[in-house]
Amino acid sequence: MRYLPLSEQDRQKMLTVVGAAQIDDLFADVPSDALDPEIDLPLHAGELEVERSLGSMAARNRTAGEGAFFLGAGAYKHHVPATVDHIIQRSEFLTSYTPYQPEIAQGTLQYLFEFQSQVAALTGMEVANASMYDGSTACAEAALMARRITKKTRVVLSGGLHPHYAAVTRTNSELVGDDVVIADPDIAGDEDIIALIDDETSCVVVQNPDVFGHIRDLQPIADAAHEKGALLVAVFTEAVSLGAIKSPGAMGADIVVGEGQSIGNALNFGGPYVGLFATRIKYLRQAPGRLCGETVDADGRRGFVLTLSTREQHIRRDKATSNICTNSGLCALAFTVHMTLLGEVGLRRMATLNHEKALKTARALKVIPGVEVLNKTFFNEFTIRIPKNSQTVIDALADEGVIAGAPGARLWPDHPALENIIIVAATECTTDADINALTSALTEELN
Amino acid sequence: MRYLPLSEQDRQKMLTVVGAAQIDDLFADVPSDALDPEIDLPLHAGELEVERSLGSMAARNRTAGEGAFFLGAGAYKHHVPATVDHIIQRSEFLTSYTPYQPEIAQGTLQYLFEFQSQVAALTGMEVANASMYDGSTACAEAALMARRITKKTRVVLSGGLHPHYAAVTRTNSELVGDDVVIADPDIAGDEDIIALIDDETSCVVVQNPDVFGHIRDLQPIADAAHEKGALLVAVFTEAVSLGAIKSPGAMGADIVVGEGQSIGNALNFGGPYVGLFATRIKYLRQAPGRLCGETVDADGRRGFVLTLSTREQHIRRDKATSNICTNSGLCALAFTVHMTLLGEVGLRRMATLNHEKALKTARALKVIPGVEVLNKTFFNEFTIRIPKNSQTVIDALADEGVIAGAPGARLWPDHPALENIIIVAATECTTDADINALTSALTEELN
Amino acid sequence: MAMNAQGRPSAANENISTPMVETFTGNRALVIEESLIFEKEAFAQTGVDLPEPEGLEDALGGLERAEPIGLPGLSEPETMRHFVRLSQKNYAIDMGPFPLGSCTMKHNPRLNEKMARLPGFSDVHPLQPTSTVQGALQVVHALAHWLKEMTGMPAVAMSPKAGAHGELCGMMSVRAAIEARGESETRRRVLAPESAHGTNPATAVQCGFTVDHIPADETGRVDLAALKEKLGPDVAAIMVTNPNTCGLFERDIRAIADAVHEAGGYFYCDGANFNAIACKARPGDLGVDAMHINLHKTFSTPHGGGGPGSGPTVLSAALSPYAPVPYVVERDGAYELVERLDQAAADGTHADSFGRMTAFHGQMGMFVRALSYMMSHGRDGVKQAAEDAVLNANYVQTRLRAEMTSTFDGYCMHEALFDDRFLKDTGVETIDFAKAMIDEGYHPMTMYFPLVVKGAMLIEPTESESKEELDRFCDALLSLARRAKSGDASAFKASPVHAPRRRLDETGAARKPVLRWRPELTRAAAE
Amino acid sequence: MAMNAQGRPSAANENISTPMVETFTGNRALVIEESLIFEKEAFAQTGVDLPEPEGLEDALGGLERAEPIGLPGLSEPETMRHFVRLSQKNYAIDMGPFPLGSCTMKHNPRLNEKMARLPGFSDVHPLQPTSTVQGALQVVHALAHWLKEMTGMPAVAMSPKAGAHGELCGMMSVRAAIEARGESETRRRVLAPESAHGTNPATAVQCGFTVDHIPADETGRVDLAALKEKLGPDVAAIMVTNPNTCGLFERDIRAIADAVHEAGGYFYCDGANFNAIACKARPGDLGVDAMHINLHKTFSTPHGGGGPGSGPTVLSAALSPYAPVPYVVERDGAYELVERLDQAAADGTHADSFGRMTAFHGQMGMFVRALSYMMSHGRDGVKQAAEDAVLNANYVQTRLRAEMTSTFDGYCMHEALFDDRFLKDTGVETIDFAKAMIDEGYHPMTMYFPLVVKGAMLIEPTESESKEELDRFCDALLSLARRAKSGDASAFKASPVHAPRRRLDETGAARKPVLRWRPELTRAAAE
Ligand SMILES: Cc1ncc(COP(=O)(O)O)c(C=O)c1O
Ligand SMILES: Cc1ncc(COP(=O)(O)O)c(C=O)c1O
Repeated sequence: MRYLPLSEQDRQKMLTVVGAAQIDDLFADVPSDALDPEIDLPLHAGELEVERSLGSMAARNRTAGEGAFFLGAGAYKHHVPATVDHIIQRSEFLTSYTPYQPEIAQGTLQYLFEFQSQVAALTGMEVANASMYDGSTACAEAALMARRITKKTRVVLSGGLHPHYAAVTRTNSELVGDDVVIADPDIAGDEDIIALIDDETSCVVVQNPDVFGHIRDLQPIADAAHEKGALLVAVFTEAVSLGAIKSPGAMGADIVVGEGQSIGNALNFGGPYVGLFATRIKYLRQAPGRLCGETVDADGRRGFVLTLSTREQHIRRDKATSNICTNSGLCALAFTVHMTLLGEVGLRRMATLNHEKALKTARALKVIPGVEVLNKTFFNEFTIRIPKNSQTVIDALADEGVIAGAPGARLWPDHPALENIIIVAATECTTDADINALTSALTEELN
Repeated sequence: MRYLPLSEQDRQKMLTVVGAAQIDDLFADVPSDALDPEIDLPLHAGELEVERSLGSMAARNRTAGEGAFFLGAGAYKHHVPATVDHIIQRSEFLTSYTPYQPEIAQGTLQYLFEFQSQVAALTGMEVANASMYDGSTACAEAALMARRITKKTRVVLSGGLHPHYAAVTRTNSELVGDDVVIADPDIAGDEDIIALIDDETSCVVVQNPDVFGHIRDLQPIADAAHEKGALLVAVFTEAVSLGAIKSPGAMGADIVVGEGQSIGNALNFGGPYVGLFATRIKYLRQAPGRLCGETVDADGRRGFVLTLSTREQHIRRDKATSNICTNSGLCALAFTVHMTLLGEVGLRRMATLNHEKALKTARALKVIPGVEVLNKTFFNEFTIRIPKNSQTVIDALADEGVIAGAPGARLWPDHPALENIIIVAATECTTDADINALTSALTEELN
Repeated sequence: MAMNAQGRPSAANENISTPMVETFTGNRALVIEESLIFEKEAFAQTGVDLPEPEGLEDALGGLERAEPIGLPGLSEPETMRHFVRLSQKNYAIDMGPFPLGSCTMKHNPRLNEKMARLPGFSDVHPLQPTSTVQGALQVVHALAHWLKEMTGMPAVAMSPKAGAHGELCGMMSVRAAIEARGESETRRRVLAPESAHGTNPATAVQCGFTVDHIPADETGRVDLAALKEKLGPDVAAIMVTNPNTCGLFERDIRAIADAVHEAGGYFYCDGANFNAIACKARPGDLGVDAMHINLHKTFSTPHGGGGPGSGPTVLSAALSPYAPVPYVVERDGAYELVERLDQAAADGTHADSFGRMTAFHGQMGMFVRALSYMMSHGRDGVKQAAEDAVLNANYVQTRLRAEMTSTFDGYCMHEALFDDRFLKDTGVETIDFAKAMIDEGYHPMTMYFPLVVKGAMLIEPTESESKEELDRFCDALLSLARRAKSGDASAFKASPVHAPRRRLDETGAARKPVLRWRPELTRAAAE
Repeated sequence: MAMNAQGRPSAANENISTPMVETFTGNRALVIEESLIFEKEAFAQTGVDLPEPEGLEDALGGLERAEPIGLPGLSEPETMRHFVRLSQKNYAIDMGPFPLGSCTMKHNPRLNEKMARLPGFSDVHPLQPTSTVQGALQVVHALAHWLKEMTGMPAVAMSPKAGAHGELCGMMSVRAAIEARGESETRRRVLAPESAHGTNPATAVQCGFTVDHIPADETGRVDLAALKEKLGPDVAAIMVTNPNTCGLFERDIRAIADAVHEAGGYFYCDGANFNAIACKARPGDLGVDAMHINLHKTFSTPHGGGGPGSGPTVLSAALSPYAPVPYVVERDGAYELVERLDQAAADGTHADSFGRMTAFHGQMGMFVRALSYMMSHGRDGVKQAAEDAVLNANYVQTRLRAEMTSTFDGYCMHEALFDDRFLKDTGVETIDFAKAMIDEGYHPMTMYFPLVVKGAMLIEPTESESKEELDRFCDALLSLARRAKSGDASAFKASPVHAPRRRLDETGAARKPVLRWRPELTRAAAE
């Protein structure tokens, strides 16, 4: 077997050295009737065979790059420079472990330090950690962190928070006995979340732009929350938006979490992605996840190490701020490389292009009879209402080769009111031809 | 522009340092009327745009992996392990120069030493060089080398030598005044090349398996050549065949040249490929191309260097054995990595699989009415005769999605006798389904 | 006080100057110093070419980002060089043994990377209509099948993002099951050995449980009698790693399972060490109720310098009703994605799902890699790999016992546990020994874990090491052990000297944390 | 006597022992020693899994290979490690400046690699029916168009495999043209400056010509008057590099061209240095008859440790009839491949083709990369690149003149030429200075070339270097120059000390050549 270096002779020699007659002597502690069970799975196969069967599965999927594609709602189709994928495949990054031996892990540690610095700058916060699994789990961790800080047990979630994020946060917070309030989705973008904040509230969680695409001013919410001794957790699912929209830090957020997939990472059918987590220094010791810090070596040269690990499970065990161990290191590298290529100049331009593509798409859609664009404000994603069930229409358009967006019927199964909405996203990859394909297919479908 | 690090400020600062008012001061020696001409070409474009236009060109080609494919005749569709392509893309290999500074080029030098060792073993020769452009130019260099060694000026080429190889060899040998004799192609495989060798003959060039697939015993030819003071140049276009067939070295060849593409390298529409060149130690100093040799460093540790460069153009200039400078380094690396994975065990099995696929294909074809298989012996390639013009049939089958082989009409435009033959190749990538597709399409076409 | 990753202080106070020849640049030939991207004065550059915007009127509602962000941009060549230089300061599996006990650093096949990058997998959105992603769902379903077959468990939750997330999934299922039994108020205690990985207690607490310890016997295994003592109506579950973190198989595993079940609790098995028994023994045959599988350990997906991972969690019949959404079901050749609780309830397989653990459907990119590995190895290869992993560990254990003190007698499973008794009175500590290994060209083993063993050194070679490589490795460690005993402690204290950096001041790093490039400068530079 | 690549002896006799701390393994942390694949006793292993053969009766005619071959096989993890370890002993552009004059080591964009690996390009056979490879032919045609536009030449031969092969193509065309004029017996002499690259005279001889020298003037350029003296009815062509190998533009290029044409000869221009003038000036406007273009220099295809390259050769109207087959023509949207001389004759564009230079159609893989680069840069980017390359070279020249002696006054083009006068009486030679650069983290410049300059150091930074990088580079060289003058010769003689190897004994290597792993052992091991 190509992955196994030991030859039969090697095995025999080694068994002799360890003083075993046969390999199963080493498995003597396993209940004998449980040893070597019949397993109904195929035998080994060569590369060519594996490539053929996985290739045929891959061929059964419609790719985002294949044609008109307007699906976002938490994951976005962006162009990732070839340099990014090349660098993350370097053996020294790809096949190394968590940088626990800093003398021979400065490569990983320095990019984590750069990643933390980029995320802090992007979110307008003071510090960021070395990544979480994804935006949704980062959101859940933020609520738990707010609980530890405020010692309060009521979590208020905006109705504009991505329903998956809301579900994950609820699952986790209820486990520790919090009560979780989720505001009704307000597709018009006039949600009054402030009204839900009370003295028991540990945090209010608001996404911006919200899942419907509306851009929100977080400052009033932050002020209201702080007044009640609650924290504002700001969430984003489209990192590119931060190149165009005022940072959550500048609008008073205490914890900022979001999905970093848009920068450097492919769609990957939902994962792996990279959770961004930033906060204020005063809350640092309650933050989950790894942190990389600057220091010096025995010769006084600058270097980097994982630090403040007394917050973490491997040191603090049942007192840890989170159980997270493995995070999204390599996705964070992809983020850092892409962001390094972009820089502020490139990010801002990319954001502008995304916004303009969305403006054009909205403009083209709103003239279609029966289609209503619900947003006054948006970045690269907005919501339309149609006279039919959104899932039905989405499926019909998919058969025409057009992926029109995210159907409300799928994201909010228990909100009939949202049955007929579609969340439409555009990015720098969207072409005029794509927009035409969408509009004509939708027009077709609606009359 | 993403590839250019200098900013406008940098340029200004630097112009000041060099004492120039503007950039064109540095181009003062260029005739002013010739400076900055109007050039009718597009402006720069982003990655996304370039990917789209090159992607659309790529989409216009039918790939070998896409379906039934039986084309060989000098280039072969084999499976290359993913490890190979990963390694040759490592920055340290991909973006380094010819290893002229051995202290910081041991990586390149050691694999070249391993490559030379592998090629020598594979061909059954004493020494091999660090690669040539491809098999055809290696063949031409071999004839020139034979001329230098024998001081004779008549080159005899077998009719079973790939017509491109023959053409390239003739072009080069005639330039230095040799007369070049090309035997008539003998599709039955009974060529009597020995009759053409005379006292003026510097070398006789024989391909094995020959272009029609026939396997030849080179020993009698070697003996006859040596008797007349000529050298035997043995040629192969399918390196995998050496895993099954007696080595040219064992059959008396003096110089062995061949195409190494089959091991580690993709089809690439004809290039880059890697020319293999091996010979006997006594002829070494007449050999073209780079040689890597073992030595020690100042601490006595083993290391490798380019050596015997007194044969080469950069030292010997107009007395050099060849003008070759850049060779096929990275393709040689691909060859070495793939061969390292295969090893003798894997190469022999791969060869057996290739042979068996060809046996099955031949067996399936010969029962088709009108089809005649011309080979008594073959490795993974053989020749059939059909009652129609081969090019016409090949084109017709291509429209059916079947690439049936190499048409005699294309390879030997001036040999009407070969108009109706097709050279059919099979490899480990050939499936039973492919064979069925070929036979049914051909049956169809022929009645 | 700051701790290093294995819970031991590491201050760089031994200021022994290096004997290195100094250079003007600070570079040492191929070891090239590299500044931070923020220090390159490149706040006005970019390494991407994007088309000119058209200048349309925006719809940002007056909330556009006016203030500078402070993100440096580098041209493509500079970017490439920056990260290549950084990478060259790392050690990696592709360079040599990475014998971190409990981490299973095995070979990462590049075929997996190639497959995961097929556009059909990488360029697919999780919310596409299921009719357009049948192949993707097929991968999830196929991998689930392999995992269930190998573990002999009836169900598997695919969405957990890593091992710890899988633990969360398993313990959430336990919590849900207990709630369904109406015992959520009473069953609050979870038992775990002190040797357990930190994620176990952390996970239990995150699920609202309290943690109590299971004592170990002198053979390094769970003390069955003592465990029974601890069991009671308030015990929700036990969390036991098997093979355990001492590299030993829990002989009494079935008795343990029976005892827990008798007491009305569940058996969570930490599957991080599954590599030792994959296709050799099935947790399903041993009484396990839930177990996470680290695809990034047992099934060869790369660790990537800390992630991403993937932690599918197999569940027993008792827990499977509570599995999270979403999950994939196959109905006559077509694959469906069950995302809604009402669907799940109707569908029946996971009728009382505890809900959602993450957005979307899990680590698809890792699923493809793991499936590619499993198909390549097959059941025979996976079994052979387990045997080779155990053989390699025992070979190393046997050879190193010549100079080093191994904590327990007899055979080990996939990892060999040593302690620092052989360093007694040498002045050399476990950490010094480990750092000296770095100069010899090796990544250290896991140190100071499990916590129950003083100066622990946990060595897991995995099946990816050749005998030749293991012999070189053992020779090096034996030489170091002899040197330590010969009283050359200062050399150990000074090590490493050949690495890109010598020992780093972790204590100082934690005392005054500097966690990002100086923001004031960022802002200044950006303005 | 053995020479190093730049024509200077390099024996490792200065046996100054390294001050390095010794290790048991010989490794130095991340610098890991690696044996030859042949030394791993792996003649019975393989790293590929192939299906079982069926055991059919063979058709090899009794010539099967019975004797052992002697090829070692390694498992995939061992193979990966072997080559990764080797790679880490190399310097590369992606690590830092690679200032080899005349080699144009510029950034190699990864987009090019990605495009070249599209199956539509990489998995296509050269002999497929042209109807199935229209996109591939389109690439060849499009690249040819870019090259003709940029050079202002009417024709281009695409098949040459590298620069030297392109020279061959150009000089073969010259030879064919002369034959067509019936002067092949009389016109046998080719003129080239002594500063020419070795491939120029070697090529001329390979085309059956003799070589005679063109004298240079004191400004480092062709001495026009002296050239005219040398011209005559026996002169077939001149071969002049422009910008020349001293990094200077041949001011009199048009006068040179006119003189040669008057004498009935042709002007071959070596285009290796085209990067300095691409989109700034066109050879077609300067009287050139033939010029090769190294795509692996000017157009960013990687050097790959020595190749592969690609050397398309542009031809004037006078030479284009003799261009080699095959070539691509477009007829109303469809691309055709002209492979046959009779087709060419009929087709007219290359009516008297001298024939074929290589199997198939040239370096397609390099064509895709070069086209990807050109499309990315566009005419504006290519021009800016030329300007930046020249600016960078002049910046380095100006800064280094502070301590080093540059051979000619005034501005240079894309490369700056220095000599060893500044090292006079220091005991330090050019090669010692270069080796000291290695310890500082830099690849040396081209040494001892061009041959006309004593102790030449030819520095070509290319446009890929940032000012920051150039400043560090200059600071390092200036420091070294000062150290050399301060009389610290022994340090230079001992260098490099930080590289994977110290100076190697090239003389010994050539005296007793060992060019492969010991065959007797191979055979023994294999048996
Ligand atoms: C025994 C054990 N359990 C759990 C984990 C946590 O797994 P992960 O890091 O994938 O979250 C690990 C990994 O370090 C481990 O070794
Ligand atoms: C001036 C000059 N001419 C010709 C060549 C030969 O080009 P190649 O190495 O591509 O054959 C080179 C490359 O070294 C060169 O520098």
